[in-house]
Amino acid sequence: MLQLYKPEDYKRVIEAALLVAPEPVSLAELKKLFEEDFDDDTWRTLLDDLRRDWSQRGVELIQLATGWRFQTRPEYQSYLERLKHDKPPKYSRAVLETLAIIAYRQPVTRGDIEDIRGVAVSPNVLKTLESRGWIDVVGHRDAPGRPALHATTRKFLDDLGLRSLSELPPLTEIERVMELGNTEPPEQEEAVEQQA
Amino acid sequence: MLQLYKPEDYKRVIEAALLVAPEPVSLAELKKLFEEDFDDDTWRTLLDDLRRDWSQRGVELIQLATGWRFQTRPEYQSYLERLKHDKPPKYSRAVLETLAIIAYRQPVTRGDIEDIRGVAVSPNVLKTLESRGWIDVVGHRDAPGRPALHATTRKFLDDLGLRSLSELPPLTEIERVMELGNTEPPEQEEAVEQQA
Amino acid sequence: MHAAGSIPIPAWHPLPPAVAPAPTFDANAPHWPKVYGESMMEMPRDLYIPPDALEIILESFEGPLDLLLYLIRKANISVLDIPMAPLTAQYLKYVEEMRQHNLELAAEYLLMAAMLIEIKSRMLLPRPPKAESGEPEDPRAELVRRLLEYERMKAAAKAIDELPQVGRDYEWVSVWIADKVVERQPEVSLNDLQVAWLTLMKQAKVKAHHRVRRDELSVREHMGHILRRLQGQGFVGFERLFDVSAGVASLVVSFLAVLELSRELLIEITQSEALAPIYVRSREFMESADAATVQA
Repeated sequence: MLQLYKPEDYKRVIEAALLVAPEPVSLAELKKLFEEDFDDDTWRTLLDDLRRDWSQRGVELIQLATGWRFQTRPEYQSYLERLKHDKPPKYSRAVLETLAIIAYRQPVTRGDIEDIRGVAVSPNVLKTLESRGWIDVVGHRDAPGRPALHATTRKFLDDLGLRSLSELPPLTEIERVMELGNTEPPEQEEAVEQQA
Repeated sequence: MLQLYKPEDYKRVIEAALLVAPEPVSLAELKKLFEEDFDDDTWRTLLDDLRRDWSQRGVELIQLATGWRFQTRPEYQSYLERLKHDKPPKYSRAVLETLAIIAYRQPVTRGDIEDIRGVAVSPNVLKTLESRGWIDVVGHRDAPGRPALHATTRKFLDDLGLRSLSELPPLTEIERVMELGNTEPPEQEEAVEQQA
Repeated sequence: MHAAGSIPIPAWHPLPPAVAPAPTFDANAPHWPKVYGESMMEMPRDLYIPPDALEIILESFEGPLDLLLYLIRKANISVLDIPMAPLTAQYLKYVEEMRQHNLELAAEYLLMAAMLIEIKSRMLLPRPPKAESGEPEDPRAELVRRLLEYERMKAAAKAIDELPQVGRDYEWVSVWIADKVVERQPEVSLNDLQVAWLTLMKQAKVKAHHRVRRDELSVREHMGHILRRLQGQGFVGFERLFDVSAGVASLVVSFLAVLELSRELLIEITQSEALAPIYVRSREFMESADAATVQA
């Protein structure tokens, strides 16, 4: 077994572990790498150091909701695309609007989504998001038919490079307009409750 | 789009492409990365250079029949394994029972094992234990066919953290457990005594 | 399906959004609502749409709310103070056009038409003040709330789509683990062995000779040691089978092992005469040696 002496040696192990990990690795997971018990500050130093090592490359070390992971910098994508065999999916407005409603108003039922969009939601739209692993069913509303409640997943955050839902783009601009207008009834939740 | 000027810039793109590739990338594929037509020597220099960049790390750039890829160095394996989520492989019941019989009744022939287990013992079972270095043939019984006598090895004791076979869980204890379980007919002890 | 190029669009008419081929997100699409308050393009006096384009236009809207927002933003009117009469008229004109062309009209469009007519008529009636606030309730409130919420979600959808997305804007690193080099071996615990034995005994209904005691085990261990030592050798001096330094207990166990091996006919013990050195050899070796002699 490879012996580790210097911080550099430990960093190489962490680097290798993060380069091969199929998903983000949490600090708790990373700690399993060594028998030694480093405190969080030491870990932070090691990881920050590692991040600096990569600062001039096409790949960067980033921290996501579920942990640390290496990913390519967006500037390199136009090159990397040339080696890709299948293009990433481009989602329809229906899919994106449904996703936005689930992301910002979760947990929501299909009825809630239809209420906001003003049209029926095709089952395919939800299926598309589900098969991408971005939404799932987190429960059922205690209402007739016990409709499923949809919410976004960890993977959604990870895939969009967000650490939490609070990092979603804020809705402020339109809200400011609403306040100015002041016609808006403040109890915006009402409609949802009526439907439930 | 990121502009590339120096060889270093091109190397960074190749590095990123190889780090994200799900399988080895051939030189022909790599050439798609750039509009410029570099000759094979230039490519060789870039790739050799890149390989040198990685020579002191836990991951190395190697050339396979199908192309280039980054992979971990074997010395790092024991660390990386600690992060693996999949459960370690398990031996089949046949293997475990055979091992138990050899451990407690050694030296035994395959016939002995079959007598106790009541079923034929596949040669694979013994081969599995032999290739693990846990059992070996210590002789042959002076009987028709001169069957091999199997016994456990020092490695078996070492791997299980035992100093000697006498540190194996005593069977009396196992029998007590069985009696507690009450699956066994109570006359079992009698039979033992009669036979003894 | 109409090809976009075949639609006769009068020169004065702003290009309907529908002409965009796929209903994908395009920030530059004309129907995309601009931030509220920003001045809009020239407002069409008449919302006439060439009949051939209707179907495509209908498809380009995500529903009646989307269509209404388009009409409102195009007309550069405040969503917070919608002139119900003209808006309803324009909306109904669309719906009527669609019906005339036998386009399959989603129920939502008709429902919205009914809602608009209802709001319009309520606007004409004197409104009783609300009990709590004393202010009259605006019949448009619910419609405005829905329009704003939908518009907010439309903007949010666009914002989400603009976030860097794995597989589209960047890739995750996945380096091959060279773990074929060292095969991962199953782990076996003492408990596994115990359980295996237990299962065996339960199944076999236990035969007496399976009973193995602790001391017997060490005898069996020594039997293995001795057989290994004799392997491939001829006669070995009896005393060489014992390690004097290992202590009395070990000597006794070794001696028992030799006796047991002899009893099980695994070794042969010979002595040419009384008090002469005792030699031990594996019967296995004896047989192969004999065989060799015969062959020679």
